[in-house]
Amino acid sequence: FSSDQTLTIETSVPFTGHKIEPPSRSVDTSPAELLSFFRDMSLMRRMEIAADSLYKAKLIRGFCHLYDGQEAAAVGMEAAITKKDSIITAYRDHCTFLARGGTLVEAFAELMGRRNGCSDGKGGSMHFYKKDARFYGGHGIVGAQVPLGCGVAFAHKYLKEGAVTFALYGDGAANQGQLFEALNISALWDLPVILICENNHYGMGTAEWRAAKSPAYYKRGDYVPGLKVDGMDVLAVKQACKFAKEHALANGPIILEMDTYRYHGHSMSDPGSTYRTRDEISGVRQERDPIERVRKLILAHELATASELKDTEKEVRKEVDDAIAQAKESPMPDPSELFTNVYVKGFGVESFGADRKEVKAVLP
Amino acid sequence: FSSDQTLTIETSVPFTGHKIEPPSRSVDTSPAELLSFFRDMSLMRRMEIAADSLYKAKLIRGFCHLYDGQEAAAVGMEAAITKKDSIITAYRDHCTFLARGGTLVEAFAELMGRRNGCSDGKGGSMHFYKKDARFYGGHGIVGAQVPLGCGVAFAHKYLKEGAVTFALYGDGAANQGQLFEALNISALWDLPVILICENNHYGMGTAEWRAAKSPAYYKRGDYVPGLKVDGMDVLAVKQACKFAKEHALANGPIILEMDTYRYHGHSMSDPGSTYRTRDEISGVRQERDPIERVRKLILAHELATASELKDTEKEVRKEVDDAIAQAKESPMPDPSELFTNVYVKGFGVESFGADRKEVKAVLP
Amino acid sequence: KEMMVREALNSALDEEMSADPKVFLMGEEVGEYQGAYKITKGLLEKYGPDRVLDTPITEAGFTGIGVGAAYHGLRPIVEFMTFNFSMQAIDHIINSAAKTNYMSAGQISVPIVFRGPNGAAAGVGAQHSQCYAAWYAHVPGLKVLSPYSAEDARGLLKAAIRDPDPVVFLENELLYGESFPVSAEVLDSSFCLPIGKAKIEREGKHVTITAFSKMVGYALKAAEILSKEGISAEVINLRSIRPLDRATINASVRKTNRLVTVEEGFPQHGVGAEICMSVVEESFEYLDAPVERISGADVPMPYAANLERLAVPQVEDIVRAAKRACYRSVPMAATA
Amino acid sequence: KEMMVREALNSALDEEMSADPKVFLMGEEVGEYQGAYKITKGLLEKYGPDRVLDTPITEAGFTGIGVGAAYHGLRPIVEFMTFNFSMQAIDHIINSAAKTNYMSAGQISVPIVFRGPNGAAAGVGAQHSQCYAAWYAHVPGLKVLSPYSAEDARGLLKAAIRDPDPVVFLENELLYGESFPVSAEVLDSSFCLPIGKAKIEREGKHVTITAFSKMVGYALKAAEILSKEGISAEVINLRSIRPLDRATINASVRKTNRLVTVEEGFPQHGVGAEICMSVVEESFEYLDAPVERISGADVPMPYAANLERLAVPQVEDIVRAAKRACYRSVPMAATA
Ligand SMILES: Cc1ncc(C[n+]2csc(CCOP(=O)(O)OP(=O)(O)O)c2C)c(N)n1
Ligand SMILES: Cc1ncc(C[n+]2csc(CCOP(=O)(O)OP(=O)(O)O)c2C)c(N)n1
Ligand SMILES: [Mg+2]
Ligand SMILES: [Mg+2]
Repeated sequence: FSSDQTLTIETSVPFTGHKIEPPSRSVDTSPAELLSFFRDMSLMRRMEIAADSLYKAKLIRGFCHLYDGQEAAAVGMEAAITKKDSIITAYRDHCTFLARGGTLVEAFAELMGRRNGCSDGKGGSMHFYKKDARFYGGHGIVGAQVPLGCGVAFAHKYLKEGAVTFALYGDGAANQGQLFEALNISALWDLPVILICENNHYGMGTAEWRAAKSPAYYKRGDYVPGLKVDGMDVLAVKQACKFAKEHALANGPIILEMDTYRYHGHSMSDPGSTYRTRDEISGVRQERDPIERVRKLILAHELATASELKDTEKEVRKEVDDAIAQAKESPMPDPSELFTNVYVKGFGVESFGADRKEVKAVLP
Repeated sequence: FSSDQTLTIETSVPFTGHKIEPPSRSVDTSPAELLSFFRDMSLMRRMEIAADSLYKAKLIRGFCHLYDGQEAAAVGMEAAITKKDSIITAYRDHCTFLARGGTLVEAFAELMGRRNGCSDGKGGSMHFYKKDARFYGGHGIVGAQVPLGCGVAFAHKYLKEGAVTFALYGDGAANQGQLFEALNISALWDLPVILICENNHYGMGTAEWRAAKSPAYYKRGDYVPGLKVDGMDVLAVKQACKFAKEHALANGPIILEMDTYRYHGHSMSDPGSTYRTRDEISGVRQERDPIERVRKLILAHELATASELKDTEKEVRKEVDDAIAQAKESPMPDPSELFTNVYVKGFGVESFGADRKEVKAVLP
Repeated sequence: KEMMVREALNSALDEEMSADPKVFLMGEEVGEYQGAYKITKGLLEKYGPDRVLDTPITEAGFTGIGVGAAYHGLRPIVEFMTFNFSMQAIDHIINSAAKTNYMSAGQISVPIVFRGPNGAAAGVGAQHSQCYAAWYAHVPGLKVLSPYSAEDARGLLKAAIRDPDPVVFLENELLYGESFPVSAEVLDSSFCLPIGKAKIEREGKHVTITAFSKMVGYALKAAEILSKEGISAEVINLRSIRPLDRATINASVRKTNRLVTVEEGFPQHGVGAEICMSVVEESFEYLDAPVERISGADVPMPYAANLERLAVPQVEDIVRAAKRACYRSVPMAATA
Repeated sequence: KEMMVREALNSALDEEMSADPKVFLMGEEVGEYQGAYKITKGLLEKYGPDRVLDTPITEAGFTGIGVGAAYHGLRPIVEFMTFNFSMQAIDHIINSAAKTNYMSAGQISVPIVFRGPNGAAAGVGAQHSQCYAAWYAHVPGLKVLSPYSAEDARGLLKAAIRDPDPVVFLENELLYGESFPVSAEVLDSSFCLPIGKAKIEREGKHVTITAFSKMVGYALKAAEILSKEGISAEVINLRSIRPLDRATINASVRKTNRLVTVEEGFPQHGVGAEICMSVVEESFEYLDAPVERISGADVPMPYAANLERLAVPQVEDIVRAAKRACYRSVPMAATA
């Protein structure tokens, strides 16, 4: 086969539309794309598993929210858009950073608070950014990234860039009032923004139905159209994001609800097993895993052999291990970094450390 | 006729329901009730006109938001409920206070910042309360009274009082995120709360459609039922509030949108004529005025003569004038009141005035 | 030539919008209504609805949108109808605006101005009278400016709009209608004031009085009265609450050896406390008398006119405190 | 007997809920999940879902509901998963809770407790590490408590729940797992501490050190080190930030003539500044040295472990400052 031949594949389940005609279930892809999906998602999966180990080894501190299980959302979205489009998400941000072109070393170094981290070690797990690829974080306050994303979309429109913004949030965040405020304004102003609710069915330990009277998140825009998408099917995600981008450029906001699942607990302190059954988790792993779905497609279409895919997984593993080794080599930030980036323009005023008579600095 | 004979009257327009079967247009009333509606609304109207004059005479300071035009909402709601039920509203609160049994003297004295005011002169126009009639204000922050009202409803339910809370807000407030947050929680917890959107079609100088992508406020609860009501028809308001109370006790929250109109500007600094036409205002006055509607009903059913109604209006005028005279007699609060009510329990600590070495007080 | 503060603000907005197409204005009633206090008058007509945006009454939503637009390089000016309503959006001011440049190690800067009337107006009651100077200036990452005169208003607002960092710009409703003399330099469209620098409004020898916003006028009146009694007061208009101009304050106190701080906000953890601490830290040995603090009373703002007057500093409070600092006061009054 | 702070808080909640049926608890994950930090463990099981309510992640909504419930006479305890998220609801804490008793001239009181971990934890970055003590204690109408030990935690939380006014109760995540000795009296269900009173944790003669929350432990460690060098430090655990126990602080400074203030929050308009001002106002003539302020660095909280350590006070900072106050320090280090 030729790697760029067109393959047309049906999505697992049909899209469900709210105030909009859903796109077709037939998605165009190619062998190359499917293989890259497999590789990218495997890399993400491996990165998150490695982060888990590093956390347990106390090399990562504080909060650490892992994305394994949800990889199809980040990868499918990226496949539908360009680096002119912007993305903003919450604290579960490692894989989005990778999808936008960030490196493993930058990711691990940030997680370990090292100088080579994507935020020079100053941001931490929840605060990854990649400005050159228009990735605006990495935001720690539940729901707050949604108005911010609408604001980025405002700027795209103001500057006539023909680009859209994807603002991602969880099922727990979906009840936040500022989301409804931002949506109303975005609808009034026709902002090219796509709200993506990554519905992994739990906000920390709270099942969706305990937090939302109406957990049909794709309908929660009320007067704003929405689409329900199988978020474990990377092709469905790609199709939906493409559709949504076109819609948003022409008509303003739209909501995509991605039905997905996080395998890990909410963060490292949550075993993730008190509020859901082990059967539920293993059921999803067996029946809906986004990587396994692509593996099956690749094998079914004979685009690679099982052992070639295993090789890919081995490569990915090594890549991650190498990146960790490299990140570990990165030094801690210089102590003087305490006082940099407080302001872009510090006017030469003094700033103070804990004991101001011992530690102070003139802000540049 | 007997003053308590039952009269059945059709509402001006049918109710429109959202996710609920609307109540009947036939409203039961009585001659006594209609006459009291006429009197109560006339009194309110007169009070507000007088407040306008007092403001212009500089006897009232700061913000002053008048309710004339919207009287049917306060009066119709009161007719449907009891003093066991609670009410909370925004800053346009004078008439609600009156409807709950507050006196004109308390109202005017508060407006003038006098000791006999309903808040001892300390609250001002926006902060009227009547705890014994479960009137919880008088709130100055747009939209914030809605969660507060849901909280009062929570307490009703917690205490098993079988009472409901009416939380009133404007069309401008209807876009506030905290309203959607509170509604979701109220729906999850089946709180006996009725959200009343008094849609007077403008939030300050902003027409509803400029502030809301969907100005169908009775539908804005999405998954919560709603009812659109002619808020200029006191009988429709009464019918809707009765219906809503029953619904809320049995099933939790419901939204009523009252289509109404404010004759005055937003507050005293707003002439109220730059963002709407004089024709629009006079059209409403001629065709939909809530007092005139009742006057016509009374005359049509020959429950009183035109001149009897004129007499009522004269009485009301005198009542208002007398109350103003009395309120003017009320002294300013004692300076020591500066330091009272900061806390219920002040622990005998010192509190300070502007020059703490000159003015301080021990908090009781 | 005289200029009203309202006009000074309006002209600053106008000039900076005309100078930089990335500057835009958003807020409640800023457009068609011309601003609740008419600060934005004429701007919609001049710059059109793409650059002057009326928002719904949803502060969290529109402030978040403003901050997001700044992330992508625009220069939003967000008007709060009053700063009391900024509490609805304060998470975006603190967590989304103030901290992002730091968290991203300089990748995402946030050139935005949050402006509107702050503090006590007249007769508007407890919920509409709070001063947010101390709160916002507590937070690194923000710059906090508070103008007094027309010169301040023009120079500081233009500086704020041009600044690459988030600036909280605290105006005062009661000053909007006040006129001040302005020089030709101030009227020039290139005029700009430095952020972080206080202004000595009146030089003096015996006591330093610090103030900001409306209280500068009161401090100047107090200085006038004091001068008649032979006390020469130096009045410092802080202009910038963060960065605080510690150098100017300390230099003045080293000269006068006495300090009275004046603010309309609540006292505890207020601007006066910080100024006192700054002077104790740097010039303790120069202080000849306890620092005197004049502030808003430690109570929510009452409505009644007589109580309201008691709740905010009056000129005579400043005079009395200055005399105390100079050991010229009558004995302390008895406790109430 | 020893008790963990977590247990102290849990038992205080338990006892007050059992004593007063009007007390109920609400917040994110307080019920089925047993609390994000397990402070509310077992309470859902014991008191049922009518009195222990899991809320959606909508702070403005549920805080408003809590305050409204207090208007009608209930005694809500609102947990913020951390106080950083209280900014989403801060308008309700300030405008709906703190000011209502005053605005209504005493008609509507607001007996509510807002509680949760405040300030810096470990490695959680800029958005999750802010200390809100100075902000909340700025505002009249609120009471603000901050416990250090298990005794504090029990006694102050019980006092807060019984209090008829809105109380902001600032815990510290890093103390939850710490154990403290407790007396039989402290374990008694009638135990309660007075609001507005500081505790002298350690008596001393040469220098007063004020601190609250986690910093009390650091101050005690510093005092231990200082004692080896012949400096006798008096350590005051503030317990109540508002009302601030000016009397205890001033009495101590009048004895030691020297003061070091310690806090983890940002310095400007912080707790240290207010304490300095209070002492300058009341005991200026007793001060033999400039007040020394130890505080969080004036920067957003960085993630990297080495920078984070630099951003919050360490024991050695307190020791150094105390020595400076006692004129026993090495010369000042050069400016970075
Ligand atoms: C405003 C706010 N409240 C609470 C938190 C604490 N918190 C962090 S993540 C989270 C759960 C969010 O769940 P969801 O939106 O479903 O996203 P997911 O973690 O499932 O990706 C909570 C409660 C927060 N960070 N911000
Ligand atoms: C949070 C907040 N933002 C802004 C304001 C200023 N403000 C007071 S009333 C008002 C308009 C409200 O309109 P609406 O809700 O329609 O009520 P109406 O005045 O028509 O009764 C505005 C913007 C406020 N008080 N609170
Ligand atoms: Mg989730
Ligand atoms: Mg309206």
